[in-house]
Amino acid sequence: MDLTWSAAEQAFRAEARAWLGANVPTTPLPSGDTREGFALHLGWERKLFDARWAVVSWPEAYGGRDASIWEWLLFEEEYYRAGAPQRVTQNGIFLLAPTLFEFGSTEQQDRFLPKMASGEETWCQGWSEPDAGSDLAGITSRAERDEAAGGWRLSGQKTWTTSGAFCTHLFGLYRTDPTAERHRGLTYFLVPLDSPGVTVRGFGRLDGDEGFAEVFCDDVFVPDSLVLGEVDQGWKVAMATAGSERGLTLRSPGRFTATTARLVELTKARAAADPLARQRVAQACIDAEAYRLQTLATVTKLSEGRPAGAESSLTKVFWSELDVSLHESALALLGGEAELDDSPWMKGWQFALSGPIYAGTNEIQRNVIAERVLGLPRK
Amino acid sequence: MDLTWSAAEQAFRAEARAWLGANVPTTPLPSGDTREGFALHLGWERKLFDARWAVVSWPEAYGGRDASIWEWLLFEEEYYRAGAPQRVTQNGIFLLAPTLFEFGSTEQQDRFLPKMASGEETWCQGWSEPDAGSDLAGITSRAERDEAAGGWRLSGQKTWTTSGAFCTHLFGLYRTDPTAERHRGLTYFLVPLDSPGVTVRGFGRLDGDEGFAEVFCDDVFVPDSLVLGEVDQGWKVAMATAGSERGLTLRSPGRFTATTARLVELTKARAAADPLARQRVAQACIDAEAYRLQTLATVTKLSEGRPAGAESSLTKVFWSELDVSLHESALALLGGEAELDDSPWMKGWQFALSGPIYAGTNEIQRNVIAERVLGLPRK
Amino acid sequence: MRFAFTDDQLAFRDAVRVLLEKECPPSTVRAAWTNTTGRTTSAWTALGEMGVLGALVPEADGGLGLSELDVVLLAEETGRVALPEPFVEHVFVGAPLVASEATATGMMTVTAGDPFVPYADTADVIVRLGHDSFLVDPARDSDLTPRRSVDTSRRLFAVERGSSDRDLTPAEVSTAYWRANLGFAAQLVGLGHHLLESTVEYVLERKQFGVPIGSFQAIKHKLADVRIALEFAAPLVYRAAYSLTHDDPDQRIHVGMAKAAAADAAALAARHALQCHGAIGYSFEYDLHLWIKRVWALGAAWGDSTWHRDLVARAILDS
Amino acid sequence: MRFAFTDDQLAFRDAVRVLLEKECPPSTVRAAWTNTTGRTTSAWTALGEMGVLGALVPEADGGLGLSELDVVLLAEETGRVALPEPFVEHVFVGAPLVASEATATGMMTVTAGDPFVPYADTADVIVRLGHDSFLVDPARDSDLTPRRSVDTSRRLFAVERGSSDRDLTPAEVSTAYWRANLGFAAQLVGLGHHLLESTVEYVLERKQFGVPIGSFQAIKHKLADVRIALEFAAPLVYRAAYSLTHDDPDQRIHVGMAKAAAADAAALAARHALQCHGAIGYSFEYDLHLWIKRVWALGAAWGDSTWHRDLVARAILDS
Repeated sequence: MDLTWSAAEQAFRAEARAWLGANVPTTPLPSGDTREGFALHLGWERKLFDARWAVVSWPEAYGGRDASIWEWLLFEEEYYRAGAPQRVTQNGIFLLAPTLFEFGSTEQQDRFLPKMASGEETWCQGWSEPDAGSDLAGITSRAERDEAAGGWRLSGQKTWTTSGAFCTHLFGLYRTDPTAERHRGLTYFLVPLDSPGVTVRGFGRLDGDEGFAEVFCDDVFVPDSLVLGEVDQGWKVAMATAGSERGLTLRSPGRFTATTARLVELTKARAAADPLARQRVAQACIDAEAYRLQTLATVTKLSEGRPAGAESSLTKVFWSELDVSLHESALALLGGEAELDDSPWMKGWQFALSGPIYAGTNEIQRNVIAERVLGLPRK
Repeated sequence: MDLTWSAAEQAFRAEARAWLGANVPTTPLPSGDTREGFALHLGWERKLFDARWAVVSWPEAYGGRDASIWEWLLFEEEYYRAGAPQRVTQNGIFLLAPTLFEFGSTEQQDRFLPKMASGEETWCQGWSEPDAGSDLAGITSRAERDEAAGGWRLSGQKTWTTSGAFCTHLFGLYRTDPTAERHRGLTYFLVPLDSPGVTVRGFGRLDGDEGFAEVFCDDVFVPDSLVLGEVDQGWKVAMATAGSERGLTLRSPGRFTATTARLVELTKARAAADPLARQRVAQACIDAEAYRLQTLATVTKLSEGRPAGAESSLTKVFWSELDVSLHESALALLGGEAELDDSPWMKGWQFALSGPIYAGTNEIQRNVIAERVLGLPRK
Repeated sequence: MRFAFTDDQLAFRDAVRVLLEKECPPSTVRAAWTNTTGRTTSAWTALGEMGVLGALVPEADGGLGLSELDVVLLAEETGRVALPEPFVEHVFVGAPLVASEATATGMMTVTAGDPFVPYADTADVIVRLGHDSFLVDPARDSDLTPRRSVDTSRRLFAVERGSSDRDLTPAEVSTAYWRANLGFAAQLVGLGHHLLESTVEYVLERKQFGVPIGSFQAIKHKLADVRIALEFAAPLVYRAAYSLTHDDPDQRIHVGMAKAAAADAAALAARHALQCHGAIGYSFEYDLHLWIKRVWALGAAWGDSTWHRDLVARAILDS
Repeated sequence: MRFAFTDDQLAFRDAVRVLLEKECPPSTVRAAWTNTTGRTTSAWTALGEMGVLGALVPEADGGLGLSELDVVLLAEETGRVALPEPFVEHVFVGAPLVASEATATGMMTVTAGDPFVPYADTADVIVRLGHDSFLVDPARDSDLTPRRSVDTSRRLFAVERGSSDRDLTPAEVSTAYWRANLGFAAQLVGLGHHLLESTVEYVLERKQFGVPIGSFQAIKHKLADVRIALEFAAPLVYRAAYSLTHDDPDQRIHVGMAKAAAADAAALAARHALQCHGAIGYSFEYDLHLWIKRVWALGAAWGDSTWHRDLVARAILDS
């Protein structure tokens, strides 16, 4: 066991910290879940990209630094520590990209990754449908074969699509084999949202920002070149994304370490002597540290080529409920001012409440833990 | 709404308090879940009976005072307040008696109730079997018809029978129609444990006391006169008992009010200035008061002939988890001394932990609340 | 001993329920998020005509001269429909404090708050409670700084004291506190019941994996816990109303118990309601959040559960 | 950066696991409840022969001269089998404190405790920690008052100070505290894992309503929560071992975090294990309670979670 960073890693961290210190906007950008805010965030993304901080772990060819997973962790820690803007490109970079690297053709990678990294093209996820939430296998959106045109014609409605109203592209699952049941017969498509037949309607999330969208496809043509992975194998491909969404890449410990640090400051300012608040903040630090350490253990396994284990469900439940309790503790400190909408804590609290719901509800995750990790019977 | 007691009720309370003050053993009796302790407790029960405090709500003919349900509540409050011994007769008085009053013949009532009240005959409950715990309908103990002898021959094993090793009689469910399934074809029997063919083996509960027993019946003859209610209707009869076990009669608020008062004293003595302990004890008082008030509301309904509602499941979950948390709070105050076995709190903690398990686990109760109170689908 | 309401009290509750179902459907609550006042106009007028707004005002001053016990169920009903009005502020605090024909009928609206005062811009009289409790001189133009609540229908304002404002007496202040917290506790119980009922409806109709999600034990047990919390919070609220009505020496303890239990039960209802609804409940267009955010606001206003438990602890341990 | 144990450390852990599976089956734990010493004899001897009892004793004094990082997994294993011995007291505290050939081999047993000292009657050397921390003069006959633990195998004693006893230095005291709490934290993780595994086994075989009860979501989610708690407690324990080994300036915080998280996780495991077992687990004849009661005892010994969180809070907020 060695919990020290190498000279190279420390240098990498120092470089990241210096750059972020010099470039992170001093006044926070407006919410990236509004049209104006999204645009402003893209400006920041471009800045990150030009300095090659947008996708540090990617190959240089695609705008990255070939950074190790350790360096990626360090960068994330510094990113949140610096209070840098939310990544409006994250659905592409963190959810789609890993899948593209694993299942995409070289053409697809060359075509999409650079513009994803620069923010020139932005991606949203088209999975949920009005009747397919926790039960994704209930997807009814379909793609019909157009042999003549060499592609597929998509129809159906996706919904609760994060940032859907502001993105240029959607990656989603459509049923290519109407006779197949449940998880079979689905195909993973990359869909330009300016394709004829696509209608996007943004709508508000809990906090009122237009963070959600419905994406309607009405006989939308998508060429074979935009099928990711094999036809009818979409579920397998999608699960790889789900893995990275629930797992390491989307929720780096830096986020919770930073929130915990803000909670510590709030406690010092408001209730440094209140034993109840002291217990809560201590528990917050314990949990955030536990999450960081558990990630280090996972990264150690991965970097040594050992399997990370079926633990992404454990992780997802833990970070999402930690995030909720961090904000709950902060609001408790604010007392009668807690209800004020202009505090970052109330905004963060509402966002935190989505954690136990999206990327597979925590009820589903606990089933998965019981069944796949503990070996309890499915039914 | 009138939360005052009538002069008559106050007089009743005063009389109870005076008698208990004068007669409750000054040094606590040994655990009633040991053979010696059980015997000593029967002495106390006899004393209660002679003063007609054993079964206040019963008819005078059976040793009671025809007390109203309000007066019964007052007596219970005073009983716990005085720190009087646990009632080793409670399985008979609180579980079987209500069923006898509802389903028993006059002969059965005359035969069993007076001796139950005096403690001359003591009763244990024969429901659970090795493979029938939460799922009572899985009962396999059977009773075969003996037309010639005018009765039934019982065989099978009951287990986790509270006080089984010390009681003279068992009330239990046996399958009289082997062809019937699940809840059908069961009959409610009253079984003298000195009947030929009965073997009783006591065994320890969590705290090591011999509070449990296995009761084996091997071709035990029971005459028709000892069938309670109709043959094959045992389930309906038993559910009435379950109702009273989960509902009002077994868990009068006095018990939790008294435990809460002890917790308040412990807090004053050990941590009067610790805000954490203060929050805990305040919550304890809130919960105990809520339980008392909810009982008053239920008793008001009952005394006005209105249905109490399907709330016995709500009540069972609440009091059992309140009891656990009251003891948890006390043990937290004891810190490094919490593990000592000679403290009443450690003993009480272990007993409290049985609350969420017996009389229908709290998981089953929550199902019942969801299905019968909220109307959610069974499957 | 009788722990139940009278038929008259229940009949009054039913009448107000009928009125509110008509005058305050979800569309009205939603409208209050975007209109100029954050209020309903018609529901307030109707409540005034029924006499509800002057329920606690002495008959001599043109009110109904009723007791806390008579109005606690009405507050619960206003919570059930998430009425966007200064109901508790006016009926429980302001109107009895500034008792007059006008306040009794609702011709004049009195609002009150700590730390912020809701609807101070549209009220006729403003009462500010806190470290410094005062009644704003209606003659002066009150200088108000708007603050935005997560429940946008609650138009909050910071109120600066003016030289001509009058101090509230200690008696006025404590009456205001205990009555306000009683009213909010009752509204929280009502809000909790609505959240539970609408979630039960939803999980019965929403199907996943081929069955209603209400058939999953994880959903069942969450909603059972909410039902239990409400079952045992309500009696504390009714008891607090009885204690205030009969000037019970322990009335503060009883109100503290009621507010703490009601706030916790409603918070649990809000949390589980959102989780059981999933992404649909998380959508702004869906009405659920209107109730959830009201719960967040009222749970912390005039003292959160920790504050009230602390109050209870002082009474139990330090006496 | 590498957050994992070395192959040597894992091999040592495996060797001890094999030893304990042989020397400390449940029957041995149960026997310790009723025998004269509360201990195992053979397991202790075997651990001595393997050198484990002197693992932290310097090589110069005949020990293995290993670090906390080398032995933390061994403590976890002793927790897994609920070893009824003063393992942490001797290996983590006593033997390094009274370093000698005899203590390193286990010929002499050193015990330690706060507020009570387990196995003081059968130990050769007694260390008492607390307000007054001292090492009992082995020459005098220590006057011991037996106290009964809910875990009957833990023979506890109140130890009175004698005139010839020697004070522990502040450094000795703090080393003892942090090492002891590290050891108990590791044992609690091991106890928790055993409780989880045996409960999983049980709910797979126990059938009610025609199916294994492990197929009910209420059971699944309880056990999933236990798995999560253990998953995130363990890394804190290993990190604390690393910090003690490398004399990290924050080592006390890290030990406090470890003990608090491990005690809470094990308590959750005990609670859910009992509930999922139902009446069977509640039976004294069934082995489950042997583990449950050990969790209760160790969770509170040498400072409970609240005490340790308080320690963490002081470091975070008051520095």
